[in-house]
Amino acid sequence: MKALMEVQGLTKRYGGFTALDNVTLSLSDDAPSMTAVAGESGSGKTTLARMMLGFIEPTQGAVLYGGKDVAKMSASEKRQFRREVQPVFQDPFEVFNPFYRIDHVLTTPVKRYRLADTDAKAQSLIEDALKRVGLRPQDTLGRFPHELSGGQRQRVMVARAVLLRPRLIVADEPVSMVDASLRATILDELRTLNRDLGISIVYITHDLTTAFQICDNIVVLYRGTVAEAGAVERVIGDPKHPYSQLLVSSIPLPDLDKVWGADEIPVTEANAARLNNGCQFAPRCPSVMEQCWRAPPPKFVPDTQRLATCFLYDGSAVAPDDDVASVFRPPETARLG
Amino acid sequence: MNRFFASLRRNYEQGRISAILVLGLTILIAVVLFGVVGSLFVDPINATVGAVRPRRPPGADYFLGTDSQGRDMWTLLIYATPNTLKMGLIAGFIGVGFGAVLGLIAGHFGGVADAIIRVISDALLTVPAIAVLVVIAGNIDRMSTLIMAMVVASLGWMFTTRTVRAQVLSVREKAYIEVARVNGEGPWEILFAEIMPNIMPYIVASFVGTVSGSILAVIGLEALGLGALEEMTLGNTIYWSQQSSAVLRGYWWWWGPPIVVIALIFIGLFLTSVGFDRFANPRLARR
Amino acid sequence: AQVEDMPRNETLVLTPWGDQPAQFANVENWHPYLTSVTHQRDVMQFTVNEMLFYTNLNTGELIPWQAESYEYAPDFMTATIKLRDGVEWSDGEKFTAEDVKFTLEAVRDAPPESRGAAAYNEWIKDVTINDPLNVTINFNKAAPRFIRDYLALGHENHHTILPKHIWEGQDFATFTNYDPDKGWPVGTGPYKLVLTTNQQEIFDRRDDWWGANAGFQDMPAPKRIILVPVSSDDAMGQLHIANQVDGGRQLLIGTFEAARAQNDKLQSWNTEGPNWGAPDGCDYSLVFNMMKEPWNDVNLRYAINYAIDRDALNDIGYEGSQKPVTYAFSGYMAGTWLGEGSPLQAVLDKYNLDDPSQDKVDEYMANGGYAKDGNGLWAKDGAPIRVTVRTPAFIQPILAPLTQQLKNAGFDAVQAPVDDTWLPDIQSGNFDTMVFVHCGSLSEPLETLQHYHSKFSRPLGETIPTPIAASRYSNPEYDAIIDRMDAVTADTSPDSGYMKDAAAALDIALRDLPQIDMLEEFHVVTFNNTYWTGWPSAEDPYVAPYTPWEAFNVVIHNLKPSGAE
Amino acid sequence: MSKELQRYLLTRFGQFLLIIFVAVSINFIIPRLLPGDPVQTALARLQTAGGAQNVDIQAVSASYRAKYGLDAPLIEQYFNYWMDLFRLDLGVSFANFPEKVSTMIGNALPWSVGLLATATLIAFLTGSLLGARLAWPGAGRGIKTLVPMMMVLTSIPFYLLAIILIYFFAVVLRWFPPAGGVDTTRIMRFDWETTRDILNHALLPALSIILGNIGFWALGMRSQMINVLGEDYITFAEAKGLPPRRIFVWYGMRNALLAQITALALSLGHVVSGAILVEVIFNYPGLGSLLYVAIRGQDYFVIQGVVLMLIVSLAVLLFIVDLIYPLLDPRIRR
Amino acid sequence: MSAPKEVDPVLEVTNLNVHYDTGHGPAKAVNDVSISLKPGERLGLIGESGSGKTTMATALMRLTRPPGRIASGSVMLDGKDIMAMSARELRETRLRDIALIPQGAMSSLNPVMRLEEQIIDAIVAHTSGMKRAALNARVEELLTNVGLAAEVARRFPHELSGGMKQRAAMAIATSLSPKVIVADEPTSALDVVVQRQVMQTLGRLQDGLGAAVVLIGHDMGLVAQFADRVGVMYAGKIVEIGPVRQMIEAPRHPYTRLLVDSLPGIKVKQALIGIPGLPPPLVNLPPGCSFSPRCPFAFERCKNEVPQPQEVGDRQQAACHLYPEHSALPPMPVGPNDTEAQP
Ligand SMILES: Nc1ncnc2c1ncn2[C@@H]1O[C@H](COP(=O)(O)OP(=O)(O)OP(=O)(O)O)[C@@H](O)[C@H]1O
Ligand SMILES: Nc1ncnc2c1ncn2[C@@H]1O[C@H](COP(=O)(O)OP(=O)(O)OP(=O)(O)O)[C@@H](O)[C@H]1O
Ligand SMILES: [Mg+2]
Ligand SMILES: [Mg+2]
Repeated sequence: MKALMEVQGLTKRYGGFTALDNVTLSLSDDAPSMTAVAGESGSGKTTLARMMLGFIEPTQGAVLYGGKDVAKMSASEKRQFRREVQPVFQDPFEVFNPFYRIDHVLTTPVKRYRLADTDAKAQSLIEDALKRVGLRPQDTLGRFPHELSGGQRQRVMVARAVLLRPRLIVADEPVSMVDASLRATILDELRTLNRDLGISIVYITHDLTTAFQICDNIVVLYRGTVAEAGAVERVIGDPKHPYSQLLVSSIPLPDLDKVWGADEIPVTEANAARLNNGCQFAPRCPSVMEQCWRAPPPKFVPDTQRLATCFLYDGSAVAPDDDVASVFRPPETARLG
Repeated sequence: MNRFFASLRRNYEQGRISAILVLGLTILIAVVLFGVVGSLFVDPINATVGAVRPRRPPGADYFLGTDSQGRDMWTLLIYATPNTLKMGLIAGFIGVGFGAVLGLIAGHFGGVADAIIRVISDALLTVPAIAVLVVIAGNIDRMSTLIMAMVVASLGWMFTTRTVRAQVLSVREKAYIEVARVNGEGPWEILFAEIMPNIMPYIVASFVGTVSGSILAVIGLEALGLGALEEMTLGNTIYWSQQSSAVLRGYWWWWGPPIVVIALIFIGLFLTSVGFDRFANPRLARR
Repeated sequence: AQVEDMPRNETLVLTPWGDQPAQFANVENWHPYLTSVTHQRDVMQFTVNEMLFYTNLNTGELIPWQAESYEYAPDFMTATIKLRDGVEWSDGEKFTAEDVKFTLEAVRDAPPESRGAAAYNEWIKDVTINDPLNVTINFNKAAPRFIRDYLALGHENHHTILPKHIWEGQDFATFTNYDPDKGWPVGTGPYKLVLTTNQQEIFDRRDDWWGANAGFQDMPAPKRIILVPVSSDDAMGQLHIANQVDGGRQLLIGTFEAARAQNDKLQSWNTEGPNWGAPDGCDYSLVFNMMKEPWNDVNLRYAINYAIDRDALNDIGYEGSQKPVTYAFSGYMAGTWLGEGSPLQAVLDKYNLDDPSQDKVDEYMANGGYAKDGNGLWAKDGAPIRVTVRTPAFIQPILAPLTQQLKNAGFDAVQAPVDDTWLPDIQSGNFDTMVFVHCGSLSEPLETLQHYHSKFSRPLGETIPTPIAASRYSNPEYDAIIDRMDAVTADTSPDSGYMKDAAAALDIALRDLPQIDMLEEFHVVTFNNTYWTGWPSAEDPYVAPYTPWEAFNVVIHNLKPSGAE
Repeated sequence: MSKELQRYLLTRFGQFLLIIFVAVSINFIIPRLLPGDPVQTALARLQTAGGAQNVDIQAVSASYRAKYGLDAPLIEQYFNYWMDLFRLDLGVSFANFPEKVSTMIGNALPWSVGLLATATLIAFLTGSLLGARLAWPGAGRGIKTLVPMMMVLTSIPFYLLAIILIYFFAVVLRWFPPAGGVDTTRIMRFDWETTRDILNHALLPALSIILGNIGFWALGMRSQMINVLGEDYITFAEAKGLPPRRIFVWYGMRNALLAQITALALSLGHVVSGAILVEVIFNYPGLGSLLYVAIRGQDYFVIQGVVLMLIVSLAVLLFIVDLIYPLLDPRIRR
Repeated sequence: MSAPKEVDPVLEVTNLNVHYDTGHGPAKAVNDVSISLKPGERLGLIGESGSGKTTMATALMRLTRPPGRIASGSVMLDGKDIMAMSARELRETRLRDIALIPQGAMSSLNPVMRLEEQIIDAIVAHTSGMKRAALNARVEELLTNVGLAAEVARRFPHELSGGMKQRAAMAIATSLSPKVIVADEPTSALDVVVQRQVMQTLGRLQDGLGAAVVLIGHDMGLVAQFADRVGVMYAGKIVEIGPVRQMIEAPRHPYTRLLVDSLPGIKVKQALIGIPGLPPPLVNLPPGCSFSPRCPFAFERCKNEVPQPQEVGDRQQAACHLYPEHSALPPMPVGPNDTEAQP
């Protein structure tokens, strides 16, 4: 398997605090995939995304793009990388410089990456990209960001990424600030990009329902470590790790037959002080065992297409290498066309 | 240009351009016109030493009386006002230009540049202008309004640096800066094309503040007799009236009119800066 | 020590002369010979200290005080002073010839920065005591003017006798002469220091003063003298209006008039303006650096002279309170040897320098080979003549009008910033032109005339010994006349040889015009009659009216309570 | 004390020392950049004192030079300068030799601090209160008219205000003494009479500073307060049914004042240099007058000493603000 | 639990209008809204961003601030009209009778006061004569009620996590056992686990106090999990209101229907369908039904006539011209996902 991007043993520390701890994940180049990264607030999702985008440097480990370490790239390699790996940010307002019209974020990459040699070509490129995300160029161009709705703004940002025809889009909570009704539309567009243009997408979210709907695989992070990973049907449909279980059972569904667990979740973290080297989830875990405090659990593979870092599955096979992608299922190319 | 007017209109409609700003600018323009237009109607000779009978109260011959050096106060005022404004503006431009660039660099690039700029600006913040002026005054054979303006500017940039730096730090964290990076913009382009336009209101507000601070400092130094005494300025007029004990003698027309003009300049600048404050801080505009 | 309150009408409040910081410095140092400690000229001289003699500069009359008389030997190589009997120090010790000998020799041997040390070292060989009340000074060379100049004139910073029993064995350079427990400073004057702070120096009357006991003088009327600092003309005016001071710092004429309008008890020397003030022996002159091009050109100097309108300078700079002059002979005793029939007056009249005229400017400039350039400025070989008008701060009022007059006459004149570099520059010759205060004759013409003697002149770059020789003028012919005059006492009768020499010297001085004298300085000394009367004035000129001059002690003894509550 | 707090304090202290170092070095250089010879200049003023014309200039300047350590190489002078500073020795005044500069400053300081700092604080407090009231909805008519008047007064530099005040209250009306720190004949004691006399003299200068500054603080406070009043916690405080006064003071002003503290420190530090003219105009015996006279007389070490005072006091004030800021704003206390 | 039936409403809002004055005229952020709430009832209000939920919540307590103003309407709380109260009465009523859990709990606590002071402030403003010790005990009790340790009382807001702040605000809101609690998106910034914890706490408190709750949110799932009755807001109006099950299973208003449809589940993968178009600008509402430009069923009448709320089922009301002609919502027409989609 040829890898598009490899995240190798990635660790990030802020001062003494470990935001991300030894995460390995490779994205296949053969079949453009959609991978979700989920987890509670502060679990290290954004940290991971920013390292994948080359915005911050890892404390340990490396991000390889096309086999090259992003941190050690030459200027021209970096340019290439910049162009091929594009972000979509969470807040659809902050991504626009209020001083400029919408056009600014679209024309700049065309100019900087010399995507077109004539103005007309540039114009048609931009209009194409906008149409692709369901925006009408004549209604969109020439406006100031605050004149557009949140949904429209987010679509412009997707259009911006489309324009560059990247190989990988890292979308950090792209819809958490967008209304429920628009959310669907935007995610649908991301999925279309993946299918139609073959762009790999890393979708970062704490919303498991949308992850379930659009992604092939998911990585659940807890305090910087991988709790569970694998195909979405597996991980969300039948979570194994106590944390994923908690997450899934906490999803508020507009489904009156599926009520929230009546059991209240313990609020205070008893024994938090005991934790030093063991499983990060141990203090909150309802099925915590003695060994959980001692050492971090390895990546067990309780059944196919998933792994869970939990001693409950002691005895199952352990993932052959550290790479969580090893248990991923191939993308549903079948649905194409 | 179109964009400028569009944004002007938008700002006006959003209540960001207030009556206060308009009033402030009007006063300032009136003061400038007083100097510019006034000079068409008076003979500059009357503002030279010994040109008219000294120490005359206001009357038919001398509209605002004459001073102890035999100068016509009205003429003097007309020539002094633009000179004083000029010093403020020059100091404002130099101070804010310098201060803003340093603030931008310190905020944007951080690290060593930031540390150096911060320590120097904080240290200079503690040095009183008088100390520097004494040195400069001693080192040149003739004080001029231009030099005064430079001296004041040399100590008037630190506040701008502080504000601009703080603003850059907050703007720098905005997501659109990262967007600019992935859009292929370089660090300087980001600084000047992405960051700077957004802190322009602060720079402008800081300019107004620096201009009035500079005028205050210039007049203060002049009133201490440290100015360019040969040139006609409002501060020098105050100095000479102090030298001649004009207050005690009840010769209000020596110190009264310059004080009124100075006050008008300050009120104008002050209202303008309040107006710009609302501009830079939309929350204020709503009240 | 506890200081009691004293009614205002028994207290005399004075300020130092000139602008002072609003705080006194060195308040615990009462050494009268330290140049930088100004207590002597500010207050000590009319409270704690007295002098051997004073002089009424208005008349030339000698006022013996601690001494009764002095007498020169015919060759002027010695002088003998007879002390008054009954003079006592404030600690009860007798004032004797020992003290005089000690003081004169101590000053002679003092470090150079001490007041008078250089002069004493030049003139005094030693001092011999004849008896306790009789002392003879032996000079190094003929010194016909020494006693008058240093011990009798009663003019600023001349000298007081120190109590030997206190000063002997002290280090003259560092002794502070202050110890309230021991009653220091000790002097023969009727006042003792009771409080010295940065805000006030307070002296209370000492009722065991020798003068009253010996029947020499009545006790002075003020029971307390307070010296307070004052930093500006304005402030002084305000203090006068509020009756918070009785005298001291002079006022500007305008301030004086304004203050008098609010307080009719204020007086100056004269009863009418604008010449309210009294002369002080100095004038304002424009000095040329004779060692520099083009200032060594007499045509240029004359042209500048005729560009100057002294009346206008007086009017604009000083509101008419000064007096136009063409040479530095002061208004004091000059009256006795100038005027109708005086050979000196004839010379002044002959040159008639106070005659502003653009024609004469043009004429002299043409003579000198100057022409006006494209900007209408006088120039030679295309280079305009830049006249930099520099002054010390205390002559600043003249700066603007003088510059303007020169500009009007076609000179490229500029005002220099007012700071204190002017004197070092004078000393080293690093200047072109300078407005300076030229202090000349209080008594005889020689006092002024000697200033152009080449013994004070030095080549450019070398320091001149006295700033009065700023022009660095030198002329052997002139020197010879001055040397002649220096060896004899002044005989100011019109036909004397002395006066003939004086006229000859003056003629040379005005012919060469190394400096242009412009205005005689008249200070509007201001006294307040609210609590104290009896101040000296033109109507009652018993002594010169300046507090920094030693003879002000005589004023203290002439004051009378006004009777005001 | 937490590790973070310790580190915060240490960093701040380091910065403080660095700033002092730079500023003090600038202060060392400043007079040395003056043209001419400081000793000659010092002698100049002696000579104008009259009578000293027969002092031997050469000898005196040599002896002064040695006395003030000005014959040493620059780097050595710099070193000595620091050594002297540690001994609190600021040198001597040329103009008032052998008076110590530290003594002169010590004498002037209480007057300046008493007058200027008090007046600045009063202006700060009343101005802030007024500004806060102005931002508060439903501000009374009185305040709405009072504050603009204050703004106009603020627009006049306060030394000019001093001139006007003197003219009306001391010259025309004669309600207050126009000059000085106390009556000339007052014997200073710790009693009511003296205190009243001092206050009486301080009133006009203080008033000119207060009137000249109040509007500045009012305006700053107003805009801070408007910001604060837009915060959610104010709405929530209202929703809690708190009395308006409580909200005004503890939720509004308390937060709005935070932003004003640094400005206060800066202005306290600049009080002396800013108020030189006020002191000069009122003949007030403070640092301002001292500096003024020293500048006019180019009294080398006195200028240096006073400026040093200003620099250090401002740096110290800023440092203190840094130190107490965490106490005022718990958010910084991390 | 379900609401008791024939009891007088504790809160009755009639024809409430709240406008923001803008440069272009008034923005009708709350437009003729009437709702009533029985004691102990849980009412959910959902609607997309900008539909006027917060405006409504603040207006209920008369906390509306310029440029907003309450143009008309009444809010009867237990028989007393909040809109007509004196300032003093109003102050006493707030918190004691009706309490707010603000939208931004993150920023609703005074950053410079310790939590306990902020709680005590609230209590002291309404009761007199309580001793410090009693107050402290009460603070502890309140914090325990919301699941916070007593030690938290000594902390400053920035030392609390988002969930803790939200609970703290809840503790303050329930400190005087109010009759009505208005909770404005109390969990929108929290992740699901914490969200659930907080909502469960709120539910427990409500049970204990017997207070009525208005829960505002934009997440249908969350509201469905909590409320008995749900109202849907669109452009300042309540377009449909009814018991929660009916609203999800048989929505009558096209907007409600589209909203429910846009919610993804986790059972089967399905097409994600959003609602095309944008809400209208509040200063310039279309003449007829505000939703008509986006409505797949819109017909001529919708563009001219403002629909009034009408009964469309058991205790279910909708403001839509489809009724009473239709008895249920017709099947969705399938059209391109386009802004200008028309039936
Ligand atoms: N620059 C930084 N300095 C210090 N700590 C940081 C920094 N950035 C992130 N952290 C910490 O690292 C942890 C992980 O942060 P991250 O932003 O990656 O979380 P996240 O999963 O994206 O959370 P959210 O869902 O809130 O966006 C958090 O505890 C955060 O406080
Ligand atoms: N101060 C204001 N000035 C003008 N318009 C305002 C103001 N505050 C709110 N609005 C407008 O009123 C409408 C309703 O706002 P409101 O905050 O009540 O919405 P919301 O439903 O609570 O939205 P959200 O889900 O984002 O909290 C919005 O369109 C908003 O633009
Ligand atoms: Mg994140
Ligand atoms: Mg809201």
